[in-house]
Parts: sequence; structure tokens; C-alpha cells
Amino acid sequence: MDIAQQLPALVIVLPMLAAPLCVLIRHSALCWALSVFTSLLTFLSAFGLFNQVRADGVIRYAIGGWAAPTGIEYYVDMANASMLLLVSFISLIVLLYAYESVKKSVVKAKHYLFYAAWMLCLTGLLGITITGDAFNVFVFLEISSLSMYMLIAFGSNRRALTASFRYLIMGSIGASFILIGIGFLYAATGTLNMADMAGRIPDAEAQRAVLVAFSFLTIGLMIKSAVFPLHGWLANAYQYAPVAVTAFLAGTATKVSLYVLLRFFFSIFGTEYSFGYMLLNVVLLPAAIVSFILLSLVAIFQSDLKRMLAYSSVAQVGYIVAAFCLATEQGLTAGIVHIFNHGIIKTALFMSVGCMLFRLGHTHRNSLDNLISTMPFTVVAFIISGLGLIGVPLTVGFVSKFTLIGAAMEKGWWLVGALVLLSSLFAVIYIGRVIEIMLFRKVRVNEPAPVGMKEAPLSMLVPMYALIGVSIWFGVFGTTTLSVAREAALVLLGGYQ
Amino acid sequence: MKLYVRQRHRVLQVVTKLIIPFVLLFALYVQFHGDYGPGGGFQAGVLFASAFILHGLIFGLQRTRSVLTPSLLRVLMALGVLIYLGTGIVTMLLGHNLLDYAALAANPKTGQHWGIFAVELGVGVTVTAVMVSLFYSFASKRL
Amino acid sequence: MFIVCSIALLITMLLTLVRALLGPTIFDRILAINSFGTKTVLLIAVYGFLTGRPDFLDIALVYALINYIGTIAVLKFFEYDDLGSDAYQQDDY
Amino acid sequence: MELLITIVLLTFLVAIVIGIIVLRDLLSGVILLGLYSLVAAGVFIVMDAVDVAFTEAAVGSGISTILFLGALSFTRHEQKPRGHDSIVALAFVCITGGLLIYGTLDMPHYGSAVSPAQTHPELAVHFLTKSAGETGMPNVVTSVLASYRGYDTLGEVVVVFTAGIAVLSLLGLIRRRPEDEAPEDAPGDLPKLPDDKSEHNV
Amino acid sequence: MSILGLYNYWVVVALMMAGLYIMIARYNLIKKIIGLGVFQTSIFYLYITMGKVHGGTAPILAEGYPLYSNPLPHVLILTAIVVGVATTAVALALIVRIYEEYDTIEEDELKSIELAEQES
Repeated sequence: MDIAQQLPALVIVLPMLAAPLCVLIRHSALCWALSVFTSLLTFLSAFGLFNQVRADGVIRYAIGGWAAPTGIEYYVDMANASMLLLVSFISLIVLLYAYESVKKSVVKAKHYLFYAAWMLCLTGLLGITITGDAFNVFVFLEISSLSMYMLIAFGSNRRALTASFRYLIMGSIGASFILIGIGFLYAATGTLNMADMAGRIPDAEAQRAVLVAFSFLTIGLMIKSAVFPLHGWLANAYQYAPVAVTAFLAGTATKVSLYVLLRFFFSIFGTEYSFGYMLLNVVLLPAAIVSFILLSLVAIFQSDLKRMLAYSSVAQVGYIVAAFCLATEQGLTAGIVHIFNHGIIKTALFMSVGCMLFRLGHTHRNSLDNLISTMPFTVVAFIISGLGLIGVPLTVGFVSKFTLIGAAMEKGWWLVGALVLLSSLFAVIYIGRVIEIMLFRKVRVNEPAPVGMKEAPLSMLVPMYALIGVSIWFGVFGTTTLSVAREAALVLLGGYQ
Repeated sequence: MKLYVRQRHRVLQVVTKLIIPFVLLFALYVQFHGDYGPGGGFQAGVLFASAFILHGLIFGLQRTRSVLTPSLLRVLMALGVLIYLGTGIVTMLLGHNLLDYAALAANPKTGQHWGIFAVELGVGVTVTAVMVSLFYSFASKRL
Repeated sequence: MFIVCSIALLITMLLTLVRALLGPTIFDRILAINSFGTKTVLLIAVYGFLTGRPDFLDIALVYALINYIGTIAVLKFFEYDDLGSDAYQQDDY
Repeated sequence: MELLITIVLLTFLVAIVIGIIVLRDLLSGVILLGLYSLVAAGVFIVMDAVDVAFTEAAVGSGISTILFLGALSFTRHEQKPRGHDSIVALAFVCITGGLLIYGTLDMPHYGSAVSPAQTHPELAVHFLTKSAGETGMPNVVTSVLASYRGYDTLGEVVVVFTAGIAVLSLLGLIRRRPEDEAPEDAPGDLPKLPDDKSEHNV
Repeated sequence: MSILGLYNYWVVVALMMAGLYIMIARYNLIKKIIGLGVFQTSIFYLYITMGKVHGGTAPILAEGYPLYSNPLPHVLILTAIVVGVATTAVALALIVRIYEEYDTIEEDELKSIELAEQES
């Protein structure tokens, strides 16, 4: 077996293999070790793949040996190679972190199911990203969704169940819409392979079926990536899921859906069709703007940190979608770079919130008085990544917001640029208030100090700081991610070869 | 009263006892005849499972569970996925792409035959195990 | 011949469907649906001969089986409110 | 004849769906859903999709009916008389439906042999003309399912597996209260819960 | 024939929308899942309709049949059916757990319980 040649398959096969093995092993620690090891190998494969793509361009891997439109293929270019890297990296980091928090929040007898579900979720997300076949997207979307419902339902509060159920209803409607969209595309073009489809759509464009397919895919993917009017499922799901799951999902799930959105709008339908003929901007841009303005405002009024960050996630998705709406190389670059940066920051934030949850047992903003004295490392981590979320210079958030505003200016959309700044101001408020409470507010006198308060365990702090290190690195040396994002944007705008 | 209770569903029980072997046989037929007629691993799995479900409905879950124990089900569930994926991994180890059954034999057509056979078996095993375990989960209200 | 047969079957299916939808009690529905299933089995068999591919009779078998299991499940649910119970038989069977 | 059967069965489907919407009793709803799947499977046979009909009959009206009944046995059977007049939902549904109708207006007509889907040389045509030579199976659906699109089927098996472990983690193979920490299902000797019927149907 | 050429599609759309409506407008969780079942089955129907060829027969090759229906939609729908039943199973399991925790499976009652919980 030639490893270098099999990398695209290994990225999927490894986590897929780990899930049934977890079910067979059924030992909590061993399952965790297996999952971490698998995530590591997957990450290394993704890294190898990324380097291959960077060196040699697009990789096409015909599964089953059947050449492209007849069979299913993996189609790896810069855009999805970097997504694979992001997803597998976040999975690795969060899994390392998860051990303690899972041990505390999940019944021991179910640990193996938890890790199996995690591996399945990883498989699904990577599978959506890497595939070059439209129907295959649906299949892997369902793998990731079902395992997500299960992971969310692991939450200790009973509201995790209703959150999971509501997500299931919304997610099933979204997936069904995607299925309808793919069906109409198939009717119009006769093919399921994305590259082949992209080649055939120009001839079929006049058909109404393509228009309907476009609308249904848009709505389905908007549900899945939680764009404004369809974001309802996200807040509860993020708030009540176990915190490790929230950290993982916040960094990957909506991002992968956004990637699929990109793929369909820019590579398959083509920029011309999506934005020139369908006037996607008319629908999507207002939704995006409302997302980042309104939900940043909503975030200010949340007293629970997890819920606040969940709303902030929807707002950030708004930035990314607004960047896509620019439909220029610069805008797409900003969107993609923000997918990465936000994935990293939000995961780090949820991890630090998880540390607080681990020690305090809750995450109410108003009871975090003077937390710095008891949990200095956690608080510092929260502050650093919070600054990144706001977009302070020298953080990753700055890189992406700067690029986004630059792109808006370039296109002459001054208002959008201004609104992004305004919404950053809201972010200053909601993050700033938490920081203020944690740093300066004195412990109220008549409240007994929490017993046994100490810093979160090392096994949680180390992965968290590793992630923060990465975010600082990419904040200072933003050109690396920017150049990758630019290459990805060019690939997406260029369509399929 | 006791006598009456015991005799209550005698007809159903006898009929079911007669039917179940044929259902299993039919499931096997569907599993292995899927290449030539309608059917395949998935349908066969569901039929296998429905035989056990029928048994559970008529004779009670306790008895069914002593035939097909929950831990066995869990193993089978994972085993089916492993058979399917294992076929893919074997083809990769033999130097071909994932799930390229042509690698399994010298003649690609024979390879396809072997591959599809193995894969359908995997599908059948997982589907049977999952469907029966779903029935167990949803039917064990008073256990 | 087959055409007349299938039309007759469709009409009887319609009749049972009416009972299934209107049926005042649940037993009407269950009975109607059971016989609807039987008619479907017959229709599939007739349709197989109508189109000249009677080798798909396998499917009719599945229908019959599923119909049987489904009816038993519904009845058991209705009677015992629990699909897995063995309350009615304590010892040998 | 074919067309007649299709149209009559389609009309049955519509009637059944109206029944599902109108009837408040959940048990009737579940039974009608099973019937819906059965009739749909009948239509699939008329449309030459024998494998699909096979699966839909076995899964849609067999397994899922039983799952629904199982879930019903844990919960209440009556739907409360509410949730009827949702204008927003109706509007959403009407817009979506209108869009779909609009999209189908210039679709290739039912049964057309010249639509893109039927004439794509590397998909439909390839499967029908070359699959027998390449895989040696007369059933094209099986060869496409297991070989040409074997990867999709792998995904499908993983979906089933995921559902299996999801239900396992939510309900367990033996129902018991969540706070019960006893070791999971020991085969053979089954821990009997106290015969307390109020536990589940309060 | 041409009048009826699209009849199929329209009925399918009506069925789909009925399913979607049940899913959105009904408060009972089990009813929602019944709606999901109707919705998904109708989507299967849409796909199968696309694959049908007049005068064709089932795609199981045999002597003497020149014309077959398109097998690809059948394959896709086989996968989709399985996905559908998987989703149904998970949803029902969630409903059972919700009932055990909240003692109701009506959406509006759940909402009011949660609201009361939040305020306290």
C-alpha cells in the first residue's frame, strides 16, 4: 500500500474504523486513547494531503476504481484540504481536553458510546468536506447530524434532550431540503458528480429545475449553518450539550456547512449564476447583516456564558456569509480566513468556559466575581481568545476582520464595513463585561467562597493553551492563513478543472 | 383463570413457530439472491430482524433476549461495519483504491463478486443487529 | 383478464381504505388495513403477470409477512400497551 | 393500465395523508403512516423500482411502525387538540410548494426517455449497458449499490450503526431510570425492575 | 398523456407539503415525526418518478427486455430510506426520554415548562 497515494481515503477510513472498535472495546480510557490516536493519525493524514495539494494541485481519488462521474470520487483542492486540516485539528485538541470533562459529566458506562459518536461525527464532517459527489454529501451529512444529536443529548441538563430534538427537527428539514435540491439538480443535469455537474449546469441553466435546486440547497444549507432566520436550533444545542461537544461543534459543524455552501454557490452553480442571475445577495446579505448586528445585541443580554457564546457564534456566521456575499476574491478570502480563525477562537473560548464549568458547576456571568484569583490560567485563556473574538490587533480576529472590512471597502460597500465595526463594538461590550467581572469585581461579602476552588486540571489547560498558542501564532503571522485562504478562494472561484 | 391465560394465544404461537424458520430461510434467500433479483443485504437484514421481532412479539422479549443477547447484538452491530470497512481496507492493502473489489481476485469480475458478497454480508449483519436492538430498546417497557 | 382483475382489486382497496379512514373504532381501522395489505399483495402479484415479469413475486411475500407482523404488533400494542410483554404466558409454550 | 394504477394509488396516498392530518388519535396516525408507506411501495413497483419497494415495505411499514408503537407505549396516545391554525407554517408550506410546482413545470414529463437523467452516458447509460460485463450481476441496482456507489452504501451502513448506538445510549437495551448505575445489561439473568407500572406511564 | 405528464409531480409536491405542514404546525412530538415520515417518503417518490421510463421495466437485466428504467435513483433512494428510518429511530428515542423527563410530549407544554424553569 502506498500511503501517500491513499491519504484521501485514510482521512475517512481511520475515524470510521475507530467508531465500531470503540463499541467493541467498551473501556472508557482505552476508547479515549483510541480516539485521540485516531484523531492524531487523521490529522497527520490531512496534513500530508494538504502538503500534497499545495505541491501538486488537485487530487482526485476514484473510490472503487470507478472513474469520476460513474463512481464516487474524493476531490481534494486547497479549499477542502484546509477544511480537513481544521476539522481534524480541532477534533484532536478537543478530544485531549475532553477526557476530564467527559469523565465528570457522562455516566461511565456510556463513555465508549460517547467516543464512538465523536468518531462518527468526525467521519461525517470530514466525509462531507472531502467528497466530490453531491449525493454523498447528503449521506455524510446525516452521519454527522445523527451523531451530533446523540452527542448533544449527552448533556446533563434535561433540556439537552429538547435541544437535541429541536435540532433534529430543523436538521431533518434541512437535510430533506438538500435532498430535494440534489434531486432536482440530478433531474436537470443527469449527474451527481460535482465537477461534472458544474460542467453541465451552464447548458441547463435555463431550466427551472436548476433554480428550484438552487433555492432548496440554499435554504437547507442555511439551516445547517445557522444563518439568521434559521438559527433557532443553535443556542439551546450549544448551551446544553456537554461543553467538550460544544467546543467541537462550534469549531467544526457550522463551518463545514458553510464550506458546502461555498462549494455549491461558487464552484458548482458558479459566481455568475448565484450572484448575477439569482441575486443571492438580495436574500443572503440582509440575513447576514441582521445576524451579526442583532445576535451580537442578543448576546449582550445573556447571563449564561455558554449561551452568550452561542449567539456570538451565529453573529460570526453572519460575518462569514456577508464576506461570501461580496463574491470577490478578496471577500471570499476574508470569509475563508474567518472560518478558520473563528473556528479556533470559538473552540478556545468554549474550552475555557468548560474549565469554569468543570470547577464551578455553572457559567452564570454574574457569579464569576474575581475569578482570576482562583483560576488565573482559565481566565487568561478566556481573555486572550475573547480579545481575538473582538478583533484586537495581533489576534486572529483582527486578521479576518481587517480583511473583511478591506474587501467591503474594495467593493464600495461602505455600509457593510461600518456595520461590521458596529457589531465588533457589541462584541467589546459582551466580552468586556465578562472580563470586567472576572478581573475586578470583588467577591460579595455575604456569599461564602466556593469550597475546593482551584485551577482546572492540567489535562484541560494544556490542550487549551496549545490552541491559544496556535491562535496567537496565526494572529501575529496572519499572512500564512491569508495566503492559504487566498489560494482556496481562487480555487473556488475558478470552478472545477 | 391461570389455565385460560396460558392458552390464550395458542394459535398465534403455533403459527409463528411454523413461520419463523421460513422467514429466516427467505431472509437468507434475499441476502444471497440479491445479485439476481430484488433484494440484498439491507432487505435481508430487515427480514432477519423481523423474524426476531415476530418472536419477541409473540413469545415476549425475555425469551427472545435469551436467544440473541444484547451484548451479542452490540458486537454484531460493530462487526458488520467492520466487515464492510475491512473489505475496503483489504483492497487498499492490496494496492488498489478503497473498495476496489477488482483487487480481491485475479479476474476483476470474480473480484467484484467476492467484494459484493462480503459487503452485502456486512450490511446484512449490521442491519439485523441494529433493527433487533432498536426493537429491544423500544419494546422493553416493563422489563 | 389481468386488467379486469386489477381494476377489481383497486375498487376493493378503495372500499377498505374508506373504512380505514372513517372507521369509528380502532378495530375497524386495523381490520381494514389488514385487508388492504392483502389486496396490495394480490395487486402486486397481478401486476407482475400484467407486465410479464412475474419473477418479482418475492416482494409480495415480503408484503404479506410485514402485514402479518404489523397487524400483530398493533394488536399487541392495543391489548397490552407494551410490545415486549409476556404477561400472558408464564411457563411453557 | 400502468398509468391508471399509478393515479389511483396516488389518490389513495392523498386520502391517507388527509387522514393523518385530520385524525387526532396518534395510534391511527401511526397505522396510517404504515399504510402510507405500503401504498407508496406499491407505486414504486409500478414505477419499476422493485428494490426500493422491497425496502420501503419492510422498513417504512414494518420496522418504523413497530418503532412508533414502541415509542407510543412509553408515552401518551392522544394528541392534544391544539396546534392547528398556524398561519406562518401554512404560508411557509405554500411558498415552498409553489416553488416546487414552479420548478416542475418544465421538467421532463413522467416516463420521458430523453431527459438528462436517462441519457447521461457515464451514469444511467453506463450502468444499464456495461454493468453486466463489469460486475457480472443481472441486478443493476445491486451492482450500482454495492460496487459503483459502494462508498455511499458504506455511509448508509454507518448511518444505521450511528442510529443503533444513539438509541443504545438514549434508551439502553434494557430500560431503566437514568440515575440507575447498575452495570449494563448482563446477558442471561435479567435484572427485573420492580413491577411498578406507574414508573413509565405516569 | 401529456396532461398527466406532470400530474405525478404535483401530487408528490402536495404530499410533501402536507408532511412538512404536519411537521411544523403540530405540537405533538410524535405527530411531528409522523409528518417527517410522510415528507421523506414523498421525496423518495419524487426521485423514483424521475427514474421511470415509459415502456421500461425494472432494472434487473434479462433476455427480451430492451428498455429499463434508470437504476440510479433507486440506489439513491435505498440509501435515503435507510437514513430516514435511522433518523426516525433516534427521534423516537429522544421523545421517549423527553417524556420521562418532562412528562409531556406537547411542544407548547414543554416550552412553558422550560420558561418557568428559566424564570425561577
